[in-house]
Amino acid sequence: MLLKQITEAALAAAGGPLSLDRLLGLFAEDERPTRADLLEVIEALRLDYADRGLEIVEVAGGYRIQVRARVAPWVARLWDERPGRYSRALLETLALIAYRQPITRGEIEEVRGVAVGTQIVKTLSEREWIRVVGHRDVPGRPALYATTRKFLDDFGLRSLSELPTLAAIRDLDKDPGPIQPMRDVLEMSAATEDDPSA
Amino acid sequence: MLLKQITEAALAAAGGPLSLDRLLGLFAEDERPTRADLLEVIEALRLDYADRGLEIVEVAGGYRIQVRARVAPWVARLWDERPGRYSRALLETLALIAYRQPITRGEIEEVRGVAVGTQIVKTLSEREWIRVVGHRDVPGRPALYATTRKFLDDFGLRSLSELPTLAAIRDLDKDPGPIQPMRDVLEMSAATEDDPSA
Amino acid sequence: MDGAAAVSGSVAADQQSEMTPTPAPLAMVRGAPLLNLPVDLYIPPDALEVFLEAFEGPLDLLLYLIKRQNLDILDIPIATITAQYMDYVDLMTELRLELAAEYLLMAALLAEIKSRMLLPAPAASADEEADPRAELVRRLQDYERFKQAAVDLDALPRLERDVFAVQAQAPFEQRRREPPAVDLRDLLLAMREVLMRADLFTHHRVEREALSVRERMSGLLERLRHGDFMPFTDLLDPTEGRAGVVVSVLAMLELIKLALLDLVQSAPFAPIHVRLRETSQGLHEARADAA
Repeated sequence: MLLKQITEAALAAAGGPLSLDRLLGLFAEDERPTRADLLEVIEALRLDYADRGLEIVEVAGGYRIQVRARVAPWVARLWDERPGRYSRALLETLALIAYRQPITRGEIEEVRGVAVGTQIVKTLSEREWIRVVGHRDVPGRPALYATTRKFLDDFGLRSLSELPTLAAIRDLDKDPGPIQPMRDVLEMSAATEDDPSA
Repeated sequence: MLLKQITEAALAAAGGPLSLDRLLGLFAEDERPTRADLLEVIEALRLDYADRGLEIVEVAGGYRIQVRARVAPWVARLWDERPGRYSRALLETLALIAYRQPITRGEIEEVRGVAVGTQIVKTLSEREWIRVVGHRDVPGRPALYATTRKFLDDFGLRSLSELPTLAAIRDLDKDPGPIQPMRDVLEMSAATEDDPSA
Repeated sequence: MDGAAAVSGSVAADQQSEMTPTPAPLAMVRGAPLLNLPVDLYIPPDALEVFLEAFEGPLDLLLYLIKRQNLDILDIPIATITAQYMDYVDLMTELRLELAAEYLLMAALLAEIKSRMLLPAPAASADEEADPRAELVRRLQDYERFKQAAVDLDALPRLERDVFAVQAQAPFEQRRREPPAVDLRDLLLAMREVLMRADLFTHHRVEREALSVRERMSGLLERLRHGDFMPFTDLLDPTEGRAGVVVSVLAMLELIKLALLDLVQSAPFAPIHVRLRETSQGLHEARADAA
């Protein structure tokens, strides 16, 4: 009979604890084991698992298979290793601050065409890549953002003038190649306003 | 050494296939096993699993522990909702993308003789089975679609070369001779190699 | 002969069954076998509606007609198939089923092939490619193999339908969260994204302002009404951006095509000048033309 195999597979695939009733519910009436049979099978499985990296434990919701504490430190690295990624919205915001600084949040939103979340500004500030350098003298006195020294360090730039020209960016494609650095940061604003190369 | 326990626990907890590299990454440098050791351990686990409700399989994304087909019908009852069936139109579109990638929507329509609904492309993209890998350099720059590694994983394939063989085309001017496998399947491998997904 | 007779041991039983043959299903409609599809088109309309929805297009319908009659795809009796196909198309129309244009296109193609088949074959031509059916046969076969590939694909064990991945409870130790790494290229690609989208926005605004070529043509005619030469560049307004300039140039090209403008350049790379063509038949008519 497949009782043991079914029980193990169900516990392993459920993604959460399974009660005895739910396990019993997997079987058609004429093949359904008794509770005693099922408990016996779970006990047998528990013994099978004694030397393994997994264990079967009873929790409030029923039985579940979980990673044994002994190996947890290694397994936990599965999630450490997965490098998070910043959202496109965050990168675009950072890029606009880098190229158009000092810039207000409203101006960023105007170019991006969508609102810039508070969280993005907060994350960028916490990472110490941007900071407030002043306030625009208009109603509401919005903060003006600029990039920091740490931004340059983290991106391997000696100065903002090493950022590529916007024209060069437009020609970027996926394969990494040499990027032509900007000669002069001042040229940037002109290039953005009315880029003739586009 | 806990190598076997860690490997099993990691495969069980990952919730998806794990590559050898990802498994090796769980170990600090001074304790890291060789690839050969790791492969040996996986093989040993595979044997351990022989009589159980679970099995270790290799798919495109690496190794995965899954419910054995023999007991899957019972385990499937854990979920009330049966996964919906896909329409023929969707499956034919997916088949064309799988066998003829990279391919444009227009090219799919040419073979199928009817328009491909936007919803189909959307569903396949949301399922992460297909993705845009570029644009054909013709007027309108139509998107080129290809299948993803998740497509292979979800269909239990290690590579596109494991897809069922396409039927051959018989020529009008030749006697219907022995059926020869088409080149299509062989040509595809190049398209998958550089899959940067996940 | 009947294949079953050769396999079966009981001849009597087979003859019995030949008297009342069980029809093989003609097609599967939503999982149920469709047994009766009269060749003479006597079909209960409701059934037909369901039936027709099961087709994935004209190629699918044609394949069905061919398979149903056990015809060799390499030797389609084109006249017969065309007639049958047209009957179905007529029925679809009659039932007011939404008939995709593709079906009509195929009808036209079939008719064309049929008429070409009627032409006498060129004498002593061994050119098989000349078979008017060749292209259609190729398309039918190509479609057929992907139709099959779709079935095969669907038959593969699929995650979450047939295959269930194990998901053991993970250790809920504090997971270290390294801040994501970003390199300069990511940043630049993001900037490129912004720029490209900004281009799109500009384009949108242009559309909303209805910077149509027609309108611009009128404007240009207005400005050139005095009949004198004007420098080409004076007619372009850089403040309108790329889209505005493009519209102006398109408008000029359109006017030149309509023989309303003259373009003059005295030497290579010299400034280009534009003026109304003197021989044009008067502004009034010209505008009517352009509109």
